[in-house]
Amino acid sequence: MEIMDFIISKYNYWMYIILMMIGFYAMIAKNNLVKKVIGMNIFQTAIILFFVSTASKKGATIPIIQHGHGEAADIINTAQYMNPLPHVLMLTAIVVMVSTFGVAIALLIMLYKKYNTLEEDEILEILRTEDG
Amino acid sequence: MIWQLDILLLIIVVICALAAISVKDLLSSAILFGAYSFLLCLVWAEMGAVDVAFTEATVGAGISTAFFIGAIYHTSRRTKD
Amino acid sequence: MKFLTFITILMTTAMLAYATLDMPGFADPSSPASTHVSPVYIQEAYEKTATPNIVTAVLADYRSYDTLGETVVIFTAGVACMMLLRREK
Amino acid sequence: METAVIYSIKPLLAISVSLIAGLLIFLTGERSRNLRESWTILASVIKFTIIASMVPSILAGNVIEYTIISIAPGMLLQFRVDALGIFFAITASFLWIITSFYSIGYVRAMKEHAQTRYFICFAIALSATIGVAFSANLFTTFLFYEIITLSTYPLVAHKETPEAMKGARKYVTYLLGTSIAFQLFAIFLTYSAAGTLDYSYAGIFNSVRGNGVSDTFLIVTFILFMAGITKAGMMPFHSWLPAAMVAPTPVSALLHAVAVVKTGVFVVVKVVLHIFGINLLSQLGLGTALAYFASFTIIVASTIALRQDNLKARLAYSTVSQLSYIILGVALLTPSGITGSVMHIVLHAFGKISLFFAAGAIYVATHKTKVSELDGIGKQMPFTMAAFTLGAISMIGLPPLGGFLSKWFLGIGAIEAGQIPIIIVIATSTILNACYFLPIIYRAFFKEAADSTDKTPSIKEAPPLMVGALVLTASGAVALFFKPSLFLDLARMVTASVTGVN
Amino acid sequence: MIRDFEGVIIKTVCRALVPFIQLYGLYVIAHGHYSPGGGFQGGCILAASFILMALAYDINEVKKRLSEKMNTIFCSLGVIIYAGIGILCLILGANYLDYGILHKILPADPAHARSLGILGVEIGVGFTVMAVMVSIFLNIASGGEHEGEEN
Amino acid sequence: MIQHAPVLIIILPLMASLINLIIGMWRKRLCYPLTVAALSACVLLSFAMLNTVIDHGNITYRLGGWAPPWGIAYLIDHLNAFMLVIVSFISLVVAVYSRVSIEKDMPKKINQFYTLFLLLVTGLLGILATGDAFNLFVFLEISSLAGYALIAVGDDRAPLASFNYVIMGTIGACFYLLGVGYLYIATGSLNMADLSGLLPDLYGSKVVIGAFAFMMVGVAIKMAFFPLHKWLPDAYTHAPSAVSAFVASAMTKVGAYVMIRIMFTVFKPYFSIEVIPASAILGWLAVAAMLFGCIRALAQTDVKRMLSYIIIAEVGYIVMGLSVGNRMGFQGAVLHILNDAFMMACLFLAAGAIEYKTGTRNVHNFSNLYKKMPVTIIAFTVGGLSIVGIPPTCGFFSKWYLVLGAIESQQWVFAATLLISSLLTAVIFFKILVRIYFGNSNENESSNPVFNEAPLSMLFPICIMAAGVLTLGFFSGKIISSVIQFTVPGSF
Repeated sequence: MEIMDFIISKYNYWMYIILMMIGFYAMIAKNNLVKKVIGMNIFQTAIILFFVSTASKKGATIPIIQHGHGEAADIINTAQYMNPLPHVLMLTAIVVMVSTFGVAIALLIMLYKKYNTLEEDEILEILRTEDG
Repeated sequence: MIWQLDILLLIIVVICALAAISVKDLLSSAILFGAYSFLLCLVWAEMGAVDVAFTEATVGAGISTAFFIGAIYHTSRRTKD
Repeated sequence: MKFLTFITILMTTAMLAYATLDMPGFADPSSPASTHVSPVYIQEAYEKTATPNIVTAVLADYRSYDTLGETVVIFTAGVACMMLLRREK
Repeated sequence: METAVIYSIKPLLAISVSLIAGLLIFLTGERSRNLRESWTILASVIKFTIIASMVPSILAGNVIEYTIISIAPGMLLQFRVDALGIFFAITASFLWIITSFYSIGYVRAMKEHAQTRYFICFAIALSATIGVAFSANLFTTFLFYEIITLSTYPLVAHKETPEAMKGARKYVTYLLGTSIAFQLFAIFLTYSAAGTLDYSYAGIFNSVRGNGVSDTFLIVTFILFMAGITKAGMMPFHSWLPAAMVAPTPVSALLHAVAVVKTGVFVVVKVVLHIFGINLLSQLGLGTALAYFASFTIIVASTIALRQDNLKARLAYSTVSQLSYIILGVALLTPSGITGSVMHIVLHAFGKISLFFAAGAIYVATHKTKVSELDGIGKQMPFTMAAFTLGAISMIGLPPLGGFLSKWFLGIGAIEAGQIPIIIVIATSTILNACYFLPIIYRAFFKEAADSTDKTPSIKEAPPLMVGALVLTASGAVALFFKPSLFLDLARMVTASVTGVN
Repeated sequence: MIRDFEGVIIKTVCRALVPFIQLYGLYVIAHGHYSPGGGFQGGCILAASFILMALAYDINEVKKRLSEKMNTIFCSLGVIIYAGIGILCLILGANYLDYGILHKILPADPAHARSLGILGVEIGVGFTVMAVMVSIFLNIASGGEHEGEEN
Repeated sequence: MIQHAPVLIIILPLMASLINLIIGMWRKRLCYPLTVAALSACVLLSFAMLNTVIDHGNITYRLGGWAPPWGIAYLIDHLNAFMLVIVSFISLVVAVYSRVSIEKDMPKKINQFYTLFLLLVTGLLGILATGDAFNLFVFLEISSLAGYALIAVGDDRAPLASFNYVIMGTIGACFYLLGVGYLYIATGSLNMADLSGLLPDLYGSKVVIGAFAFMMVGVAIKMAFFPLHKWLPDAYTHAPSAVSAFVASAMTKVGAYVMIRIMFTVFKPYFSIEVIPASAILGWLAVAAMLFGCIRALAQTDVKRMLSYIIIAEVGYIVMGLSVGNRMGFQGAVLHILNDAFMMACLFLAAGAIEYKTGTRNVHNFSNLYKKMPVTIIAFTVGGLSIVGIPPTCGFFSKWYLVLGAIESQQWVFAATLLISSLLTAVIFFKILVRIYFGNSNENESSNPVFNEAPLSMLFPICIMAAGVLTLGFFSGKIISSVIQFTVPGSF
C-alpha cells in the first residue's frame, strides 16, 4: 500500500518520464524526419511538464497577487501562491522549443527540395548512390 | 488541483503523443500534435501555471501547427511509419 | 540498431526513474524548490516592481536577462529561417 | 676542479647562425646560386669561429650557460656548454665547413633539383645538432632531437623517387615513432620521479633513488630511453640507417656519419652519464647489460656489412657497428672507457666522413655504387681511393691513424672493468672490419678493370671541390693520431667531471 | 504557396476578425502586468492574425500590409528596444537592465519605473516575436520563394 | 567602464548583429567592417577583463541589480576570463578571414551570415560569462541555433548533417535542462555559486546524482565526447570553411568549459571523483575517444573530415586531463583547450584556403601544393606538427602536462594511449605532408604548378594562427603561472 501511495504521490513525474521516452524514441528510432521533429517537441514539452510540476504547491493559487491594482499590499503569505520561478523558466524554454522547431522545419524543407523525400533511409540510399 | 482530473488529462495527453508519432498521415500527425499541445496546456492551466499554459496555447496549438501545415504542404503528406 | 535504441531508452528510463525516487512528493509546499529562492519573489515582487503578476515581474525584471536571451533565440531562429529558405529573385 | 659558470649568449648565436643562413638561402632562392651558396659557407665558418672561441674558457674548466625562456618549472629552454658539448659541437661544425664545399661540388656536378630546399634543410639540421650538443636539460635535447629528424626528412627523400620516399618513410617512422613512444615517455617518467630534467654530473636519479623510486622503475626508464634513442642505431632499431642511404652522398656523409647518428650516441652518453650516473648504473648492473647489448650490435652489424655489395650500405652497417663502440665505451663505466668512447665520436667522424666522401666522389665520377664494380678504380681516381684507404684503416683501428687511439682506450677501459669478453669482442670486430674494408682496397688498386676497353685508364677524378674536401678529412684523420691533444684534453675533462678521477 | 480559398464567407469573416485579433494581441502585451500574458504571447497572437490573413487570402495580401523589409526591421527592432533599455540603464549609471534607475527620466518612483521598464521590454519582445513568427511562416509556407520587393 | 565589461562583451556583438541585419538590407559592404569592429572591441574587453581578474581577483556583475540567487549574476574568474579571451580572439580572426569566401559562396546573404555569426559568438561568450545554470542553457541555445543555420548553408550534404545535429543538439540541451531542473528541485536554486554551497549536504541524494548524470550527458553531446560524437564529423565537414574553423576551434572547447564548471564548480571535485565513479568512467571513455578519433581520421581522404575526427580525439585529451584528478592533469586540460583552439583554427583556416583556391578537400589532389600555396602550406604544417606534439609548437606542452598528470595518478594506460594517439596523428599528418611537399613524381609532372596563393585577407589570419601556435608554446609556462594555476580547484 505504501508503494501505491509512493507512486501516486509522484504521478506527474511518472507521466513526464513516459512522455519523454515517447519523444526520445521518436527522435532516435523513427525513420521519417517529420516524425523526428514531432518527437523532439514531445521530448521538450515533457521537460516543461516536469518543471511545471515542481512549481505546484498544495492549496496554492496562480502567482498573481490578488489585491493588486495599486492598493497597499498586505503581508503576503508565500504558501498561498504557486512558485513562479519554474513558470518563468518554462516560458523561456517554450520559446526555445518553438525556435528550434522553426529551424528544424526550415531544414526539412531544404532536404525535401534536395532529395524529394523525407524518409531517412531513402535519403541515405540516394547519398550512397551519389558516392557510387 | 484535482488529481483525478489531472491523471485523466495526462493519460489523454500520452495517448495523443503516441498517436501523433504513429499515424501514417503527416497532416493527421500535425493535428494530433496540436491536440496534444492543447491538452497539455489544459494540464498546466489546471496546475496553476497560467502563463505557461497561455504560451503553450498560442505557440504549441497555434503557431506550431501552422508551421507544420505549411511545411507539409511543401513536402509530402504520406510516410511509411 | 534496434537493439541499441532499445538499450538507450531503457537506460535513460532507468536513470530518470532512479532520480525520481528521491524527489520531494508532487506539490509538496515544503520542498526546497518552494522554500529557498521563490518565497522572496512572492513577497517582494509586488512591492518592488509594482506588478501584480509575479511571473511577469520575475520574467521581465528579476530574470530579465534570461528573457533578453529568449528574445535573441527567437531572433536567431528568424534569421536562420531567412538564411536557409529565402531565395531572392 | 674549479668550475665557474659564465653567462654568455654565444651558444644561442652559434645555433641561430645557421638558422639565419637558412632564411637567407630561402630568400635568395634559385635566382643567384653563388650568393646562396656563399651564405652556406659564410654561416659554417662563422659558426665554427663562434664555437672555437668558446673552447679556451671550457678548457679552463668553465661552463657557459644561457637560458632562453623558462617554459614551466623544471622545463627550461636552456643551453649549457661543457666539455662534452663543445667536443661534439666543434667536430660537427668543423666538418660542416668541409661538407659545405663538398656539397656544392656534388649538387652542381649532379645537377640536383630543389637545391634551395637541400641547403636550407642542411642548415637547419646543423643548428639542431649544435642545439643538442649545447642543451642543458632533457627537454631542450628532445626539442632539437625532433627538429633534426624533421629537417633531415626532406634530405633523405631528396630524390623523390618511390624508392627514396620509401626509405625516407622508414627513416621518419623509426626516428619519430620511437622518440615519441619511448623517449618522450621516458622523459615523462624522469620528470615525474625526479622533478627536474637538468643534466647533472652525478646523475639526477642518484639523489632520488630510494625515496619513492623503485629499482624496477629505474630499469624500465632506462630501457625506454635506450629504445627511444633510435638515432644511436643500436639493434634492433638500426634498419633506418641503411634505408636512409638513398639520400645524396653529402647527406649520408655529414648526417649519417656525424650529425644524426652522433646526436643519438651523444644523447645516450648524456643519459648514461648525466641522468642515471655511473654509480647508479653500476649498482643496478645496467652498464654491463648495455655493454653486452652494444657488443651484440657490433658483431652482428659487422657481419652483415661483410655481405653488402652496395658500397654505401656497407658503410652504413659499418656505421651501425662503430656507433656501438661509443655506447660500449660509456657502458663500461670506467674512466678509460668513457675517454675512449668520447674520443671515438670525433675519430669515427673523420674516418667515416672520408669514406662517404669517397663513395660520393666515385658515384659522381663514374656512377658506380656497387663494390663489385670497383675493380681498378684506384688508378682512375688515385686521390679519392687514397683517402678511402686512410679512412678504412682508421676504421679498422691501425696506427698511425686516429681510430687506433679510441680502440686503445676502449681496450684499457675493458680491462679496468674486468670484462675480458669485451676485449674479445673488440678484437673480433677489428678483424671483421678489416674483412669488409680490405677487399675494397684490394679491388681498387690491384685488380684490373674487367670491362674497360682502353688499357690505359686516364685519371678521371671528381670535381676539385669534392676531392679537396675528402683529402682534407682523410688528412684530418691522420693528424688526429699525432696531435690529439685538444680532443684528448676535452675527453679527459668529460671523464673527470663524471668520475672525479683525473 | 498556400492555395486560395474560394469561399467568400471565409475571406469576409477573416477580414472582419483580424482587427479584433490584433487588438487582443495588443491587450495581452499591455496587460501582462495584471493577468497572464505578456510580450511573447501577445506577439504570437499578432503574428497569428497575419497568418490567418495569409491562409484566407494569400501571402501577397500579408506583404501588402507588412512588407518584408519592414518585417525584417521589426525583427531587429524588438531586440534593439530590449537591449537598448538595458543600455539606457547602463548610461544612467546603474547595472545592465536595472530599470529602477529609470526614475531619473520617468515621472515615477523606482517601483513604478520598474513596472514601466517591464512594459518597455514586453513591447520589444512583442515586436520581435510577431515579426519573426510572420517571417518564419511566410518562408515555410512558400518554401522561401515568394516575390521579393524591387529595391 | 571596466566594471560593466562582463555584460558589454556580450551586448556589443549582439547589438552589432542586430544592426547588421538592418543595414545589410541597403549596404551589404558595411556588414564586414561592422562585424570586425565589434569583435575587435570584444577582444579588447576580454583582455582588459583578464587583466583585471589577474590584478584584482574575480569580477561579479549583477544583472538588473538583483542580488544572486534571486537575480542573474555574472562571476568572472580566471577560467572564465581565459576562455573569453580565447573565444573572442578566435572569432575575430575567423571573421577577418571569412570575407572573401563568404562573398564567393553567398553574395546575397552576407548580412544574414554575419548576423548569425555574431549571434554565435554572442551565445558562446554568454555561456562563458554567466554564473547561472539556466542562463547558460539560454545562451547554449542561441549558439546552437546560430550554429545549425550556419552549418546548413555549407555544401550539398550540409542540410542533412545539420538536421542530425539539430536532433542530437536538442537532446543534449534538453538533458542539460533536465539536470538543471533536478538540481532546482533538490535545492531550489539556479545560481552556480549558490548551488555549490547547497549541494554538499545532498551528495547522497539520488536526484543530485541523476542531475549530474544528465548534465554530463548533455554536455558530452555538445562537446562531441566519444560515444556521442556521431553528429560532429558530418556537421564540421560540410559547413562553410569559415564556420567550420570557428565552430571546430571554439564550440567544443566551450563544451569542455561547461564540463569543467559542472564537475568542479557546481559539484565539488570530491563528488565527481569519490562519491560517484564519474572520473573513472570519463577517463576510460576518453581513452576510447583518443583511439577512435585517431583511427577513424587515419582512414579519411577528405581533409576537413579527417580534422573533425581529430577533434574527437582532442576532446578525449581534455576530458582525460580532467578525469585524472590532480593538479597537473587539470592544468594540462585547460592549457589544451587554448592550444587546441589555436591548432584547430590554424588547420581549418588553412584547409579552407586550400579549398577556396583549388576547389578540393580531397588529400589525393594535394600533390605539389607546396609550390602553389607555400604560406598556407607552411601554416598547415605548423598546425599539423602541433597536433602531433613536436616540441617547439604548443601542442607538445599541453600533452606534457596531461601525461605527467596521468603518470602522477598512476594511470599508465592513459599516458600510453596519449602517446599512441600522438603516433597515429603523426602518421596521418606525414601522409598528407609528404603528398603536399613531394607529390607523386610520376603523376602529371609536366603541368608545372603556378604560384597561386590565397588572398591576403585569408592569408593574414592563417599566419596569425600559425604564429600563435609557435609562440604559445614558449609562453605556456607564463600562461600557467599567471592564469591557469588559479583555475585549479582548491582541493587538488
